[in-house]
Amino acid sequence: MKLHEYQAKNILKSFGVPVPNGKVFESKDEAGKFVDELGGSAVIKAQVHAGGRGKAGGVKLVRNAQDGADFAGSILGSKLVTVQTGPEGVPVNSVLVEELVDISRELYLSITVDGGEKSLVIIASEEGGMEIEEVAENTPEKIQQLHIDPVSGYQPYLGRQVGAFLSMDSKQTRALSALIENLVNAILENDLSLVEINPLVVTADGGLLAADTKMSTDENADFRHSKNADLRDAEQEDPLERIANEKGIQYVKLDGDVGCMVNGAGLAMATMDVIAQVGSSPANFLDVGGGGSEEQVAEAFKLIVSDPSVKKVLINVFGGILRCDVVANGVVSAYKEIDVNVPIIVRMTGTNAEEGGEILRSSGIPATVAHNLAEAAQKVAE
Amino acid sequence: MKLHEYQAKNILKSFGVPVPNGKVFESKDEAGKFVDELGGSAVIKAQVHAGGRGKAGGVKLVRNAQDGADFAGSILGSKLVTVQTGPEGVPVNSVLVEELVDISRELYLSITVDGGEKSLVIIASEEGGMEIEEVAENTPEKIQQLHIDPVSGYQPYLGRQVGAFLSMDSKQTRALSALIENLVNAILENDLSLVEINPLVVTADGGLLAADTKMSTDENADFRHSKNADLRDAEQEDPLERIANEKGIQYVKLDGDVGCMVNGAGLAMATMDVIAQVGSSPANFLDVGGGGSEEQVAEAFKLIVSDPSVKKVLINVFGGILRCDVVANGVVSAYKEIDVNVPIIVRMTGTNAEEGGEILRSSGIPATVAHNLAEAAQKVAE
Amino acid sequence: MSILVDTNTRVLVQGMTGKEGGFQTERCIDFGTNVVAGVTPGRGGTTHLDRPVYDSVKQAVNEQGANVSLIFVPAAFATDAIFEAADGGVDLIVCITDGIPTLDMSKISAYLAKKNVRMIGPNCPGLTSVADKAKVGIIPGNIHKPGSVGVVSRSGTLTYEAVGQLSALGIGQSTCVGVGGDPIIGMRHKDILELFEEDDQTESVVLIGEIGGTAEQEAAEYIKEHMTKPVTAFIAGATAPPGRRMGHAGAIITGSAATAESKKQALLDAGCHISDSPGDIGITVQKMLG
Amino acid sequence: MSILVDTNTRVLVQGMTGKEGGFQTERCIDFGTNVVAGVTPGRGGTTHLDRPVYDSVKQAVNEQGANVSLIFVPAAFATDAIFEAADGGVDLIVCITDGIPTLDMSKISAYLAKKNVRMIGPNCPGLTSVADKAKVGIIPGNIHKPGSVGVVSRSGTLTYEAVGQLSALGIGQSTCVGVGGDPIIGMRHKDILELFEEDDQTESVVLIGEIGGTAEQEAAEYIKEHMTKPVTAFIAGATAPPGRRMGHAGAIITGSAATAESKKQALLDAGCHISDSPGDIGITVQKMLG
Repeated sequence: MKLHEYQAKNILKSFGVPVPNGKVFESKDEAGKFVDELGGSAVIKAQVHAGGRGKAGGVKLVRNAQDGADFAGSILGSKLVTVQTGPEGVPVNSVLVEELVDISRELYLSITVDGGEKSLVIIASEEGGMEIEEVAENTPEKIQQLHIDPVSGYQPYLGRQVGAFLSMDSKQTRALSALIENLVNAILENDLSLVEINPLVVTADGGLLAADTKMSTDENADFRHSKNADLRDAEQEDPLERIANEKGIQYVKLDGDVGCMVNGAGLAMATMDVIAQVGSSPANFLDVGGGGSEEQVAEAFKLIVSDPSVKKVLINVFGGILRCDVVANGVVSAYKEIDVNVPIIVRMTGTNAEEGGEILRSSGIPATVAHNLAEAAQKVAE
Repeated sequence: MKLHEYQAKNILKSFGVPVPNGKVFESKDEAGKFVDELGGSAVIKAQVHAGGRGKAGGVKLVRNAQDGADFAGSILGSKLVTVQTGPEGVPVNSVLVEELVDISRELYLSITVDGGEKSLVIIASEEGGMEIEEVAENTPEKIQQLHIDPVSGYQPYLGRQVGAFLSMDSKQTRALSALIENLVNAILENDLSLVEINPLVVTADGGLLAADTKMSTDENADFRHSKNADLRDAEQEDPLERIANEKGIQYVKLDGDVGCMVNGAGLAMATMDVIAQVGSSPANFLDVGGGGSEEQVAEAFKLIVSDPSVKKVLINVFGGILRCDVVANGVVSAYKEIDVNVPIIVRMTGTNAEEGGEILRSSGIPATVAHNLAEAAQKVAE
Repeated sequence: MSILVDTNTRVLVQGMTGKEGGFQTERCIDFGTNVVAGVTPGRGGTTHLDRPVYDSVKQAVNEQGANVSLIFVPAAFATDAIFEAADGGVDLIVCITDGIPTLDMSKISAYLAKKNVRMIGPNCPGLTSVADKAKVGIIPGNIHKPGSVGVVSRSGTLTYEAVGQLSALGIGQSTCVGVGGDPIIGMRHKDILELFEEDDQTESVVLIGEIGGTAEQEAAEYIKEHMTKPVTAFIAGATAPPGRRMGHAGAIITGSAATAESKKQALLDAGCHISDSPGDIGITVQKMLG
Repeated sequence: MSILVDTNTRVLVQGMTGKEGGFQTERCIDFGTNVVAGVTPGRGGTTHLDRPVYDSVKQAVNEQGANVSLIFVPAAFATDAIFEAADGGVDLIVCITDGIPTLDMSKISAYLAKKNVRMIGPNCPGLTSVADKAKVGIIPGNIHKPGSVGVVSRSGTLTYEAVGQLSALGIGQSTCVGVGGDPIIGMRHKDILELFEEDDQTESVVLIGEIGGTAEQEAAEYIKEHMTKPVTAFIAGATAPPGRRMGHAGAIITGSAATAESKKQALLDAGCHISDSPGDIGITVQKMLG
C-alpha cells in the first residue's frame, strides 16, 4: 500500500530520521497561515499517490501566506494528472506545507527488498533529485547497492561504505549511518516494502534531511499492523479497482475495450498479451483468484461489464482450485441480474470444464465458446 | 547485574507478561494499608538479591493490615541472612506486597544463554516452586530445554513443544507461547542474561501468572542501556566488592585469610586453588585486569589489606598487558600510604618481571619473593 | 528419476484438517502421492483422510518418516509453520499459502539455508512429478501426461496452460514446478533448472517467466553457462503497463531489466527457443523437439 | 604446520591506531607476524607502524591480501567490527576486545557460520603459532619455546602460566590458543582440539579449563571418541564458592556439570592426564611425555 508523503514523513520522524519542519492541511487558509509560521516562505506539495507531481503543477514554492493560501486553494479539491496517473487524474485532498531547505547537495537513498538476494538492499546515489531509473540506465556506476544480511541485520560498516561512495567525511558518514539504521528499524517494525528518500538533502550546514520520500507497506503483513487501515487513502485508487479490491478481486483498469476475466495473475497477463497480439486491446487485468467463490465470480463479471469502455468480454479459466462449474454459475447469476449488451467469449478448461460448459449452454447465455487460448484470442479479434 | 523481584516484575508487566497485583514499599504502614487494598490478605516479600529468602523468614502470608505492617516493620531495615548470603546478610530496604494467588499448578520456566549452542535456551519443568538444580540433578527427565535459533528467533511452535511437555491444553498452550514470546522480547530489548519464573503459576481459572521471578542483565550491554544504572541496588553488594567494582577491579570476598592480588580471572582462581592445596584459605578473589594502571593496583592492594580477616597477602602476577613494573610501583605507593602489618609474598614473572623485582627490592618493603606458583603457595603455607 | 519428489517421498501436510488443505490433500492422494501424515496443533491423535494427525512436525517426522512438508496453513500462521517444518527434519517444504510477509520470507530463507532445507513457494501451485506419481501441490493431476519435458513457472494457472498445451500435443512431462510469484521465494527458476539439467528423466525444459524481478535473467545466465538441454521460454506481461501491480507482488516493473522484452532478449541470447504467444507454448516445444 | 595461523598469514588489525592496539601490534610484528595493514574508519590513506591504514576491512583485504583480522576496537564498536571483518573476506577473526554483549555474540556466531569464517574470542588473549612465527594476539612472545605441545585455554594469564611452566622445563609449544571466557565465544576447546589432532606439528596437548559452562565436558567427549594424541588437563576454580561470579562471565557455577570436580572427572574418563595443581601443569606434561 502506498502512503502519502506526509504519512511517510511522520513515520520517518518517529524513527528519528530528520525531515523538514512541515504540516499537512486540508484547508487553504490554514495552509496559508502556516506559511507565515514558517517565516513567510514555504514549499507546498499536493498529497497524491503518484509520481511526477512537480511537473504536473502539484508543487510550488511560495513567498507569503496569501500566495500559499492561493496555491493550496487552487489544487485542493482538484484532480492532478501526472505521467503516472490516468487521464482522469487523482484527487488532491490535502497539501503538505514545509519550510524551505538550504540545499548544499541532493542525494538519493532508498531501501527495498531484493528477491535475488532475499534481503533488504540499500540503494544510494549522488544523483539525488533525478529519476533514479534513468540514472540506473545511463550511468549505473553512479548507483551503489548494498545488501543487509538478515542474520547480521544492519551494521554501521555498511553505512560507512555508503558514506565513502557518497564522498562524505567521517562526521557526515556517522549521521548517515544513524539515519540508515533508523530507516531499517522503521522498515522492520512496520513491514515496509519501500522507503525512498529522493532527494536526501545535505543542508548548507552539513546536516541531512529527508526532503521528499516515498513509502509503501507490504500488504501481506497487514494482519499484524491493524493501524495500516487508517493510513489507506482509498480515494487515490481507481474507483473500480477499489471496489474489486474490497471484494478480494485483483483488478487493474487499462485502456482497451476487451474486458478480461481470468483466474491467476500469470494467466491473466498472458491473456492480455494474446489479446494484444491479435490486434485488440485489454480493458482490464482481472484475477478472480484461486479461492474464488460463485459470488466473487459474479461480482467480477459485473465489475467488468460496468466499465463503459468494454465492448467484448473474454472469460479465460483454467480450472484448478477454482472449478469451471463455479465460474459458470457465477457468470450465469450475474448475467441474469444485469443487462449485458456485449458479446462474451468463453474458454474454459481444467477441473470440471465440461460441467461448466453445460451450465453455460443450458443457461441460454449467448456465449461463444473457444477451445484453447489461441482460438479465444482469434474469436476476440473477429 | 541482578534485579530485585519488583523491578523484574515491572519489566515483565511492561512486556505483557501477567504478574500478581502488587506494589513495593519502603514504609511498613503503607505496606499495611496496601494489604487492605488487596482485600485484607497478601504475601509480603523482602526485596533482596539473594535466593533462599523464604526459608530465612523473608516471606510471609498475612491476613490483615496490622499483620502486614508488623511483618514489614520487622524486616524493613534489618539484614536477611540466607543460604546464599554471607553471615552478615543483605539489607532489606523494601518489601513487595502482592495479592494472594489461587494456585492450581506450579511450573518452572526460564530463559537464559547456552554457550554451547550459542543461543538462548528455554528451560521448562512441571516441578515449579522447587530448587531447579535439584530437579535437574535427580530427575533430569522432568526438565525440557529448547533452543531459540538466533536466525529464526522465537516461533510459536517452540511454545507448543513446551506446552505439550507441560501437558497443557491448546488454549493454555497459546497463552504460554504468547508469554514466552513476551519474555524473549524483554530479553532482546533489555539485554537480559536470565529471566527465571519459579513458580509460573497456573491459577484456578486456568490463567498463567509469574508468581516469583529472578532477572539479571548482561553488564556487557550496559553501554546501550543507560537506565540500567537506576536499577542497580549497590547496597545489596558486599561493601568491599562494591568499592572494587567502582574502581574496575574484579573482587569477591571469601572466607579465608590469605589476601590475593592476581592479574586475570583464570590465574586468580588457580591461585586460590593452589592456596587451598597447601592447607591455607583465600580471603578473596581479585583480578586487577589486563588494563590495570599503577593507581588501580594500589587501590587493589589497599582493598585487600583493609579486610581485617587478611593475615597474609599473596601477589601473583604474570606480566602481559599489565607489566610487572607497573604492579610493583602500585604496591609500593599503596604500601607507603597505609599501615601494613601482614607478610607479603610476591611472585612476578613475564613482561618486565626483573624491573618489577628491582622496584620492590629497592623500596625496602619486606616482601618474600617466590619464583613460581608452587613456591609461592609453599611460602604462603609457611 | 524425477526432481525433488518421487514415489519414495513421504509427505506430511501442515493444515490437512482445514477445508482447502483437506480437499487438495485428497487430490494428491488420488494422484498416487504417498501422504503419510497431517499436522494440526491441537488435533494430534486423530485421523483425517485415513492418515494420522500429529500436533507437531517433529512427531510426524519421527513416527511416519515424513521427509517433505506441504503447507496449507493461513498466512498469519504460515511463517511459524515453515520454521517448524525446517526445524522438524524434512528436506523439502512446499508452501502453497499466499500472503506471507516479505520480511518473514527473508528470515525464513536465511534459516532454510542454515538448515539445508529446500523450499518451493510460498504463493505457488507446488510441483508434480508426473511419471513418478508424486503430486505435492495443487496442479490438477489430470492435465498431465508422463514424459521428458520439465516445466518451471512462477504462476499457477499459466503453468496449467503450458502443461495443458503440451499434453494436448502428446508431449509428456517429467516434473512440473510452480516456484511462486512473491518477491522472496525459496527455490528460483535457476535452482530448478540446475536440477533439470542433472535429471535423467528430463530431456528438455519449458520455462515460463513474468515481468518483474530478475529471476529470468538469472536463469538465462545459468542456461548460457551450464545448460546442455534445450529450453523453450515464454514471458507473460508484455502488454502490462509499467508501474502497475498485476496481482503478483513479483509482477511489478522495477526497471528495464524487469520488462518482458529484456527478459525475452536475455533468454534468446542464452539460446532458448522463445514462444512469443502464450497460445503457442506447446507448438514451440513441438518444433524444438523436431 | 601450525594451526590457524603461520608465516603465510597476512594479518590486518582493526583498531591498530589505538593506544592498546598499536602497542600490541608492535609486539606481534616484533615476534615476526606478517601484519599487512591497519583498519580505522576515517584514517584511510595514512600509515601506522609502517603499515598502510584503510577505512574498511574490504579495502585492506583487496589491497593487501589480508586473510586474518585481529580486533582491538572498544566493546561498543566491536560487534560492528566483527561483522565487517566476516563480510570483508578474512578467514579468521581474533577478537581481543572484552565486554561484547552476549546477545550480539549469538547473532555474530550465526553469521560467522553462514560466512564460514572462524573466530577466536572475544575477551581472549588470542593465539601464537610458536615455530611458525605468527602471534595474533597478546600472549607475551618471550615466554614461548618452539616445540610440539599444543595449548588451549580459556583465560589469558593462566595460559601464560601454563606456557611458562612448559618452557621452563624445556618443553616447546606448537600453537597456543586462548579461546576466551565469555558465555558465547567463536571456537571452543573442542574445535581447537580437532585442529590439534590433525596438525603434524602437534604431538600432545595441554587443555586448561575453568568452572562454569560445559566446554570441558564437550572437549572430554571429543577426546574420548576421536583424539589419538595425549592430553594433559587442568581445571581452575575448584575452591571457588558456588553461585559467585569470578571475573569471567563464564566462570559461574551453573549446576553440577559446571563444577571443577565434574570437569576433571569427565577429562579423566576420557583418558586425560590431570594436573591437580596449577603449579604442576608443566611437570604433569613432562611425566606424560615420559
